[in-house]
Amino acid sequence: MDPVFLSGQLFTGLSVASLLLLTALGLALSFGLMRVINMAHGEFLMIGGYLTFIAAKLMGPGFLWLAFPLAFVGTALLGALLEFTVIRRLYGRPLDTLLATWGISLILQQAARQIFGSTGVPVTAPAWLSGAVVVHGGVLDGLTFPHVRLFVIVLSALVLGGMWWLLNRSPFGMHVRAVNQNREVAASLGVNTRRLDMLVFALGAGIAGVAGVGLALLSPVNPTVGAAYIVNAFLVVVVGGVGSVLGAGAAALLLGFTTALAEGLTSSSLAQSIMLILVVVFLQWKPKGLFPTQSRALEET
Amino acid sequence: MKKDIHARKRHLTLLLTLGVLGGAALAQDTIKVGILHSLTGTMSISEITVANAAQLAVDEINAGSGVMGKKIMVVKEDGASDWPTFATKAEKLLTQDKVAAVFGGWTSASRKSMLPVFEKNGGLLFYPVQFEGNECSPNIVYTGAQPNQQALPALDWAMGKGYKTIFLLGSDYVYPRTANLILKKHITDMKGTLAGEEYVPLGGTEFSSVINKIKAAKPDVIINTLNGDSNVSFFKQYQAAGYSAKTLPVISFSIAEQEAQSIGPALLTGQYATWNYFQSLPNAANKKFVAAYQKKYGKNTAITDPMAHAYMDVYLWKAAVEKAKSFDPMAVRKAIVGISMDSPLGKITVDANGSLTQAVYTGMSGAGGQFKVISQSKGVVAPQPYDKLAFPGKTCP
Amino acid sequence: MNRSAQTVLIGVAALALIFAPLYLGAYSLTLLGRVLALSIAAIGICVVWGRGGILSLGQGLFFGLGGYALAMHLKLMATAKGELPDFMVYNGVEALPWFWKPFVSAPFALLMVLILPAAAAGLIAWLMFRRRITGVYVSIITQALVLAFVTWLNGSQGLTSGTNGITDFQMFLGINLRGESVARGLYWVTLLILGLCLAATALLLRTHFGAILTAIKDNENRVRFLGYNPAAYKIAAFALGGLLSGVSGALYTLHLGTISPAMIGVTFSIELVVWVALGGRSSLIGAVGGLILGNLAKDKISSAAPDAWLYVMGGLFVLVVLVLPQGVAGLLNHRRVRRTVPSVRREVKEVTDIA
Amino acid sequence: MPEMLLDVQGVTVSFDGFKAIQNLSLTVEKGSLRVLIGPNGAGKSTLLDTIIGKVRPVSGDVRYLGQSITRLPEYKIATLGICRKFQAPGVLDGLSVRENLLVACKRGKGVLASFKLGAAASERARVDELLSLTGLQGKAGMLAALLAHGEKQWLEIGMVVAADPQLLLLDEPTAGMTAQETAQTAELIRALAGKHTVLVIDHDMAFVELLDAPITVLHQGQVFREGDLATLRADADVMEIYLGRPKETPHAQA
Repeated sequence: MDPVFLSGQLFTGLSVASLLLLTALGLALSFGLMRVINMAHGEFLMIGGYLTFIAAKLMGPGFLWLAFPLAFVGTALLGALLEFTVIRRLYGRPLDTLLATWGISLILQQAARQIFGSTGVPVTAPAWLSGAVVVHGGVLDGLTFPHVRLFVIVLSALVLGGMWWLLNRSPFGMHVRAVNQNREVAASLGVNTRRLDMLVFALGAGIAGVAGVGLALLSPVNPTVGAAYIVNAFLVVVVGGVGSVLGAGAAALLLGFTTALAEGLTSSSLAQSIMLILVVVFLQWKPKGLFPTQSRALEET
Repeated sequence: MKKDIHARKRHLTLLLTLGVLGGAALAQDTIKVGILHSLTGTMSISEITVANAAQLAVDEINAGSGVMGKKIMVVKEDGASDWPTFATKAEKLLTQDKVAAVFGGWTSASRKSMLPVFEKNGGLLFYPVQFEGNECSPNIVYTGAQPNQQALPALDWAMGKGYKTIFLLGSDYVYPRTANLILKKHITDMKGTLAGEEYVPLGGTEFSSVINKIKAAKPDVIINTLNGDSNVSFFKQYQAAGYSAKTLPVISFSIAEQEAQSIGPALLTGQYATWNYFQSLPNAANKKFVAAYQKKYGKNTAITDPMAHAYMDVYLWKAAVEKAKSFDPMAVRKAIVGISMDSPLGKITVDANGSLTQAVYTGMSGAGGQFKVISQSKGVVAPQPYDKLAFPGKTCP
Repeated sequence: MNRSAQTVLIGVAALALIFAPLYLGAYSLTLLGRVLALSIAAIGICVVWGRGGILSLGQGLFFGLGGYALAMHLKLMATAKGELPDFMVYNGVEALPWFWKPFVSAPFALLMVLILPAAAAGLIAWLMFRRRITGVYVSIITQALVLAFVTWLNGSQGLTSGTNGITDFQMFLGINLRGESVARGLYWVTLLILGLCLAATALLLRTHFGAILTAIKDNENRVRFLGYNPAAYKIAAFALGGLLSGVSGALYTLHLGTISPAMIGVTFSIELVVWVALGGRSSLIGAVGGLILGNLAKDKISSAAPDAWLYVMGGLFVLVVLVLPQGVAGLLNHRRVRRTVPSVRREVKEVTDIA
Repeated sequence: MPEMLLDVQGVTVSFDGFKAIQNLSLTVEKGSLRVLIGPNGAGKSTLLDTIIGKVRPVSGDVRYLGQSITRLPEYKIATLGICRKFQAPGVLDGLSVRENLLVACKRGKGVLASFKLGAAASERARVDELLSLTGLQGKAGMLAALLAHGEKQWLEIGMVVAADPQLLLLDEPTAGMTAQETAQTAELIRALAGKHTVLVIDHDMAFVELLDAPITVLHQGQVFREGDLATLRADADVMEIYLGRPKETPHAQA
């Protein structure tokens, strides 16, 4: 096979993985740690996209520097509001969170439709991101690495690293893990579990908002864009092992490269079915994902 | 007496159906028509404006003398981007509202699901969107382009420009698959080369592999039948990969002015589209249509080919009713053949097979999402529902 | 509401349904018939989710298998002998694919309407429950499977007619489907099948099987260590749910005259579940009623105010989950309201389990 | 030589490197009553988990009536005649008390056998017998979820007995019971021994005393001592492992 095509597909794998990871990281928090099946996660991505559009309207070409904080804060606030009004009442009923957040996703979609119109809004990558790194000469002559793709790869790595640090090295993360292991004990040790729940959910939403900025550079921004990502995002979390941030990273890479391979060998359309079936087969082999979180004390029923 | 039955009915059914509304008595001086498009869901992006265009025509006719002395009353239904809903609502329009005609549908799937309903109930549907052909229902007036009125002229144009090596890219559904099947036959017939063919799932947003394949195939031109917002992703990623209209042009069949706006005109500059209508057409009927639409729905609203077809469809129906001197759908369908009028698309004539003889334009995308016509068919093109090369021997009954 | 009032209400509703063709207009009857066909799937969801505690977001897959099995037969019936279905011709397919061939036979197709969905559901369930995949994993996997199925259908246009779906039917069992009195007949047949499915399922849930299913939902380990194999019971329940979905899909296809991938996708599958939740997931009548009323309301409200509809529907879901976790039926039936207590607690355990 | 019912041979169970049970061997004679005690974390519950197949050992073998059951699926182990009462009451909340007992005493456990309305006369009689044994006659139609904690314990004991196993494993059966209920439970368990083989875990020394049976002390995943209560009370080492850390009340479930 043509070495340029082959390395191009490898880069595709990495690129697809970075998008999967970006869209899944917020879920790794809300689903992985809190067991909230947030079907409105896709809509947080969408809102991130619209906030990017607003930032571009306000700022012009340098909009990205405004878009990230705006998208993060905007979606995080919305997430906090949701947690406070709905999610809070549903802890311990994961399947019910699914239904309620599905309802919320419908409302958010319709709201976006009425505010911004059902036609998508244009967001174009700034000039400094619109070029590409091109290999000249040698066997890989013509191999192209678009700046936007590189940017999204770096972005997802940064978000992954940031989340890992936050959960595993910061005092906040210690509290999160403590609550995750034993809510009552953590509460009795003075952790404000209610506030922490809200923060974790808001953080997950905020990360989705940031992901939305990245997506806006490569995908449409319209009321229904979230639906295109939500199923795959859940699969990343499940394959990675629920509750494991690094697992999500590994799963995104696995799914990304599998997709790129399948797309390279067959067609894009068939590749999606193949990927979904492979995930189901994979879960046969490892039902708890790549990095299962093991616990013994809580197994008893 | 009738009222009594209705009251009793309601009493009983309330329990089960949240109150089914009985058909209200028709006033003598109105005639009902249905507008059935997706007002919600993924297809609403395209269909709301098409419904608006039909409504505009109705409003204009009502502001004048109406149709055979009757005002048109519109029953608007939402297909909700969901094909069974289209069938259900079509059934409602025909059996409950008893509309004289329905203007609606966008996707082939929605049309296919409505078709049996119209045939069963003897209704008449005006379908305003370009499609893959291979269908010829006596209950449908197909005004959008047949493949020989969009895809094939585009191929001719590309070949004429010296673009002989062609890559076919589409969403994975019936129109792209069928259009490309036809195109492939003609590419071979015209001694061109098929560089590659690729389909992405409907709504797909990831084109990295596709672009990589295009790069390896080294085509002269891409013929693009992607649907809806997949175009946004494709052109964003296409540009990011370093392509532009100069390095590798794309001819699209599903990108009109409105889609161009949402993709972002900068990404499309210099790319091509083929339609029977562009907003920039200079004829008088079009100027009037554009002005009226923008007055009603906003100054900078983009006007597209399906909108122009939907607008014109209402006038076509009016002309046919007046010719038939009847609102009976089958009489109207019979009378509509041969009707000719000056429309925003230019001069059109209804063929015996229920499709239009109309002109074909190729436009180049410029600033503001508008297309500049750079080529047009010699005169009008008669519709061919069945391509002779791809489906020999098939004709309309 | 007490038991006798409930019985009276159900009796009145049943009578109103039986005599509906005598007083409903053509469109209302068509709509009601379609919704009744759909509601058979709700019975399956009630068994699988309400009683078994397994939330499948992939019921559309089984619904679709039933629908396509019948549609393939109807399409062949509408195609002249020796010719190919029109969509195959337009996709360059030259010979009838092998898996289409037996569907010429009506008995075979009807058998497949039952077997295909049940077998697919059984297989999927076997794969999942054998490996003790539970809870939200099941939901996500089933959702992925329905998406994979729909994508495959869309992509295999020459075999399945892709997005357009299979449409344009003429005859079934010698009856012209476009005939005058077919609508009424089909309505009554649908109602009869719905009634039979309801009665059979109600009976089944009263057997020891129903008790074990509830027991597994409450405390799978306890049941396992009493010597039962919970996986076998869950597989059986899931297959039954698939079977009912398949029957529903076939009837719905007959009503609508078409089946297409968009009809059976992720959104459809979630909506099914949501209406069942609204009516009451653990009550058969609640589940069926919820689906019927929900879909009728959808038809009415979305016509009257399409923009408001999504707000209404979205808001309804949130409210039901927050205020009526056992749906409307939960409000009406005390015994089942009490059932919510343990099931909530169980889910809490499940959460901490995995955390 | 008395027949061995259960023979645990050098079993080691590891959780992520932590060895909850280390090379533990234990035999239980048919028809005997045996009490397992030990401080928290000694591996008592893990041992029961291993016997019923909930936890799989990394090495060693569990043999039951001479047959290795180490790799059998849990439900098959149960059908061989091993039944366990869990620490937290494991009743079936959504079923009535009567249904709970019926589920436990059904002989056919397969799916096909379950498609049956009602119960056989013999099963009904057995359920009635158990209802009176557990004192729950008055609440037969009540949902198990609505029972008081002690009643749930009794119900679960009733279920375990209903299953009519050869080997009964009881994990803290008296947790949450009043002194009087505890005494009744002890009496019941002693009545069961002989016909059944019973292995009981408990913290409550008063209860253990009432059982009046040979005791095995577990400590750090191994058998520490075996003997009767009086001997063990006199054993300084046993006292130390108990006193070394404060004796805990049965801990609440997470």
